[in-house]
This record gives sequence, structure tokens and C-alpha cells, in this order.
Amino acid sequence: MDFHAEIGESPAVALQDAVALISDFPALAGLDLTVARGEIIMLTGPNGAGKTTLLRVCAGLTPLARGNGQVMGADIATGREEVRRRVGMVAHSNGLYDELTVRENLEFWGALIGAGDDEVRQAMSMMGLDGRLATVPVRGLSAGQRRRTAFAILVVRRAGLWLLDEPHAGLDSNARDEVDEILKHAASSGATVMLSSHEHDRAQKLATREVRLAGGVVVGDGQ
Amino acid sequence: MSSPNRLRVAQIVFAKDLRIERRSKVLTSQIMPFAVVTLVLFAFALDGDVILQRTAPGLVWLAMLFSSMIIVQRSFAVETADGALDALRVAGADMSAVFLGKWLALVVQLLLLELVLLVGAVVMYGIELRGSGIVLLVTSSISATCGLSAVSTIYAGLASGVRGRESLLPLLVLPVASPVLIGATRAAEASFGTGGTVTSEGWPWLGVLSVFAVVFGFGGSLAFGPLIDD
Amino acid sequence: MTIDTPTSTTASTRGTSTPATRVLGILTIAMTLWLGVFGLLLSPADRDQGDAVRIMYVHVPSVWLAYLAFIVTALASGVHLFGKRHSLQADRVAGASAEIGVVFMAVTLVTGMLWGRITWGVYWQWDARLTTTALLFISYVGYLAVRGLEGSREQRARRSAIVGLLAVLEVPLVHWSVKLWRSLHQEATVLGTDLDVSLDGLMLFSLFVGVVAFTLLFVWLLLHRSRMLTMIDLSAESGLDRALAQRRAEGGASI
Amino acid sequence: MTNAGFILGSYALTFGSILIFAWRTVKVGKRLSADISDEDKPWL
Repeated sequence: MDFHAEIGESPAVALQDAVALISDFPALAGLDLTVARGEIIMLTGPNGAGKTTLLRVCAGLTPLARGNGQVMGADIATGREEVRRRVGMVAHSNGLYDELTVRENLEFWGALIGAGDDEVRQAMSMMGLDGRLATVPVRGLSAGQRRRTAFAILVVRRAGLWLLDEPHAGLDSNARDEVDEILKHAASSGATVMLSSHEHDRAQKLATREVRLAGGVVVGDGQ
Repeated sequence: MSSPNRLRVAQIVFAKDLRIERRSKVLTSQIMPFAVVTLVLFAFALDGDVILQRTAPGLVWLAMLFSSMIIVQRSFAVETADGALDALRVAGADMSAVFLGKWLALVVQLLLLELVLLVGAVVMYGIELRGSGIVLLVTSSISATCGLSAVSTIYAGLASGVRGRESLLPLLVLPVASPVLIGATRAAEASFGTGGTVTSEGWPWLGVLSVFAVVFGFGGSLAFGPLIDD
Repeated sequence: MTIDTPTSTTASTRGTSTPATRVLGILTIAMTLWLGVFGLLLSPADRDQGDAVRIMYVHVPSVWLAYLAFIVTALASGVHLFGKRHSLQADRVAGASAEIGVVFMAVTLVTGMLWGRITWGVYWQWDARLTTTALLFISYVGYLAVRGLEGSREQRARRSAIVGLLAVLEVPLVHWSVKLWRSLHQEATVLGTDLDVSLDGLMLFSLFVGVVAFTLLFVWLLLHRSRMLTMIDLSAESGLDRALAQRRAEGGASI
Repeated sequence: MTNAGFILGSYALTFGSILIFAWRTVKVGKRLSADISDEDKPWL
């Protein structure tokens, strides 16, 4: 997989003194963070620490009120379109259309960026979604299968930075392990992964680095 | 792998919306029955064959207007239910193309609904289609539907994902859509010959409706991106 | 956190007024009193309408003010949207102007109905001007509802600027369609008297006084109202540094 | 004056609305003004 070689060696995420507001509340309160390419970053911290907002800022969905940031080599204020082209986000919701099948969902998101059948087929087999599963409307899938479909969209879109908001939430332990395998695989093929989680232990096994947030700033950073 | 052009994106979104509709069958199993019930209720409220025949075009378009509010809410509920709208934004989809696709998908659905309402009005209100009015009826209905759908899509996009959108949407759409109601009703009256009108009286309304559709179709494709994406 | 020295933060309680607005206010009051004297006492009753014409001296200036306010809203929306800086100040002017416009549009509709009751015998007639005005009123109530939606100031400004400009597209279309509608139904307008009355001499002068008074009033209201909106935004912003410090402390405390 | 009720009512409504609206604007302005430094007020 080619994960945007054109952006060179620039870090996946570089935020300086980032302040982001959610209707006047500073969800990020002057946060500094640099993430190298190929890392798996686990964001931990209590509810309301700013994890979700941090992910949305990196996806170019929430603008910065102060400070500045570069994501995948583009400035998030002036180069929002480039940022978005290079990242993919899976929030609590998966961004799927319930009535469409796995294949149709993938084809839709693929067609939006001009990806062909090959990419879609490749992504489906990579996520174990081929065969009968591909023809079922995603409404009828398990939470784990839906999550895998969402990841397959990131693969089709060739997202170089995966922003995942609690990807383990609502899954059984098998599906959680599956998620971990997928993320490791993605990172080993060049993608950078940034995820939030409440599970400290899982972070130890999966992540290359744990970043602890509280009060909208980084309060702990360890390999 | 090259990014598809605007028309292609519009086509993808259009096909996606109609496919979802075909699977979920909300239009045929919920909205069409609702619209027909409305026609029946109008008959109870107005009580009288002559009045019903006289007011049929207006009642059909009132039922259209209210049903369209439900369809357009649904069209955006599909996008927000599982965060697809955010995903569209992150995917960098051209929002004016998304507008175009959703607009045309809504036009198709509303035209189907209108067909049902017209048949309902012929059956229940005793109006008669006449040969000379058919062309006017078809053209005016299409332009009225295009205008109404454009306005609804713009404001439904604005209201999507906001608290209180169910009540905000009619407040925003209905005043703006009033020329559509006036024009479509008068044109339909002229094509049915309601109240002794002749077909030629309807043509100026086709002008109003077409201008409306063009203005808000164009305005919507410009405005939709900035409205949704920030 | 640094404590600002008291000298650098003098917060006066003079509010939104300045010497200029005070002079303007006095002028407005003088003109308005004059309007009352001319409208109610000095000007004669009309040949056709009788004393009902006196309502015109407040009705016409209010409708003038309301439409002026909406024009200003549209212009300020355009300045925000198409200006290089996407000025938030322009957005506040648009918002303030729309608020003023909605108030005066309501006044216009009610005084117009009272006039219609005397002159036509009915409160309402489906005349193009009346209908357009009523629909415009509802549209701007919707505009204010959009301003009240959740979101950042930039979001609010962009959304409402677009809605403000779309409302401008609406006016000619509504007017055209209602006019065409009524012209096809001439037999329905049995009430001959139109809003156009031939005014002369003192009557025209009274109307002129009214329009001048209300134009001054609009400027005065717009200045105060937009300053008020600026302060609402400022008080949220000036809280940001405090909120940031608080938020960071919350982080520090939880380690 | 014929129809004095309607006419005076129109005047009362118009000027009453103006007064209430203007008074509320000024009052809110005064209240907010106390918390904001004069340097931040571009009109001063």
C-alpha cells in the first residue's frame, strides 16, 4: 500500500499550542503533540479530557481557535482539503449507510475518490469481508463486522493517518483482538494510527506510545 | 486513481440515495400512505364534492408540501444516522455535487409521490384531466418539484445535525416555498380547468416556477458547501 | 496567570452610548415628537380615508425602516461572506439589523391591519405588498432562529449570511407570484382603495418627517444593538483565557 | 377624530415597541459593559 509518499518525512501530526472550542468551551486548551509516521498512538484519559476533539481537529473537522497544526504535511487551517484527503476517521459511528451492503458501501466511498473495483475487492479480502458477508446490508451485521467495514473504507480511501475514536467500544473480546490485529497490520504497512481508548492494558500491548490527556492538554507521554 | 469530476460525484450520490430509498421503502410504505390519508382528511374537513373539486389542485400541493418536509428530513437522517455526513466531509466530497445528487434524488421521489396524489385526486375528488392541459400539468409539476426540492435540500442540509431541526426546517422552507405553492396550484387549476379556467392562463406560472427552480438550484449548489462544511 | 493592573482595564458602565449616539438620540426624539404633532394634530384628514390616513404617518416610516434594515442585513451578510477578512463585525451588524427589522416588520403588519380595518373593512387583503411583507417577516424570524443555533461564531456568521442572502432572492419571487396571482383574480378585489393615496402639502410633509425620524431611529438602534452584540461576543471571548487556565488546572489536578 | 381608538392604538403600538426595544438594548449594553475593558470596545 502506498500511503502518500509525496509528503516526504513530515510528521503525521504536529500541533503547537492548539486551542479548540466546542461552543466557547476550550476542549483543547493549548495542546502540543508531535506524532511520527508509522506510530500507533493511544490516547487515554478521563471522559472530557479532549480525546475526541483532538481526533476531530486532526481530521480537519474542528478548526483551531488558537495555535497551529500540520497533519500529514499540510496545514490544517490553510490546507484542509489536503489534510482530509490523507486522513480517515472512524468515530463512535462508522459512517456507513445501513441499507447498503458492505460492497455497496465500499463502492460508494471508493467511487467518491475514483477508486476502482480492484481496490474495493482488495480491501474486502484484507478485512475478511468477502464472500457472503459482502452482500448483506450492513444493518444486519454485528458490531465487529461493521467496524471492519469502516476500516475497509479507510483502506479503500488509502488514508495515511487513521483517526479512531474508541474503536474497541461496543465490541466483544474477539472482535477487539481483531481490531488490534487490523491496526497492527495497517501500521506495519505504513499507516499511522491514532486511537482513543479507556483500556490501559490493551494500550500496552498494541500501541507504540501512550499519550495521556487531561483538561485539554497532554499530561503524560510514554513509549 | 484520479478524483472524479463533479457530475460523476453527483451521480454517485444520486444513485446511492435512490438505492437506499428502494431498500428501505419509506416512500412507498410510509409517506405515500400519509399523503393519501391527508387527501381523505381534507375531504372530511371540507365536506362537499363541489368544494373538493374546486380546491383539489391546492389540496394536492399542500399535501406535497407537507410530505416533502418528511422526505427531506429522511434524506438527511440517512446521512447523519451513522455519521456519514462527517465521513463525506473528511472524504473531501465536493459539496455542491452532493447537493446536486441529493436534490435530484429528492425530485424523483417527489414526482412519484405527486403521481400518487394526482391519481388520488382524480379518484376521490372527481377532477378530470383534459388533453389540452396535460403538457402544462407535466411541465409545471416538474419545475415546481425541482424548485421545492432545491429549497428543501438547502435548508435541510443547514438544519441537519442541529438540535430542534424538525421544527426549524418548516419555518425556514415554507415561507420561501410559497411561490411554488401559488404557482403550482394555479398551473394545475388551469390544466384541469378548475373553476372555468382555460389552459392558457397557466403558462405564466410555468415561467414563475422555472425561474424559481433555476434560482434556488443555482443558489443551493453555491450555498450548500459553506452551509454544511465548517 | 498575570493580574492586569487596574489602570489598563477601565470598564466604564456607559454601555453602548457615545457622545455621537447621544446627539443622534436627542435628534431622533425631537423628530419623533414632531412626527406626533404633525401626524395627529396639524395634518388634515384625508378626503377619502378620513382620519385613518394618520396611521400612514407611522405605518409607512416603519415599513421603510424594516425594509432598510433587511437591505442592511443583506449588505452586511455580503460583506461578511465575500469580504477577504470574513469580518465578524459585519455579521453582528447583519444580526442587529435583522432584529430591528423584525420588530418593525411586526409593527408594520399590525398598524397596516388596523388601517385596513378602517379603510377596507377587513384586516387583511391578499395584496402583493402585504403578502410579501408577511412572508418576509416569517423568513427573518427564521433567520434569527438560524443565528441562535449552536456552533462557533464563525459558523453562525457563515450560516446566517447565506440564509440572509437567500432571503433576498425570495422577495422578488414572492412578490412576482403574488402579484400575478391577484391580477388573475381581479373580480375578487371588490375593495377599491389601494395603499397608494395622493398626498399633498402637510400630509406629504408629515410623512417626510416620519421617514426622517425613523431613519435616524434606525441608525441609533443599529449602533446600539450591534455594539451590544459585540459585547455579548466579547464577554464570551474574554472568558476564554480564564476558561483556558481553569481547563489546564483541571488537567494538572487529575494526574 | 373618527376611529380614534384604531389611530391612537397604532401610534401607541409603534412608539411603545420602539421604547421597549430601545430600552432593553441600552440596558443589556450597560450590564455587559461593566465586565469588558474599555480598550476592547472599538466605538470608544
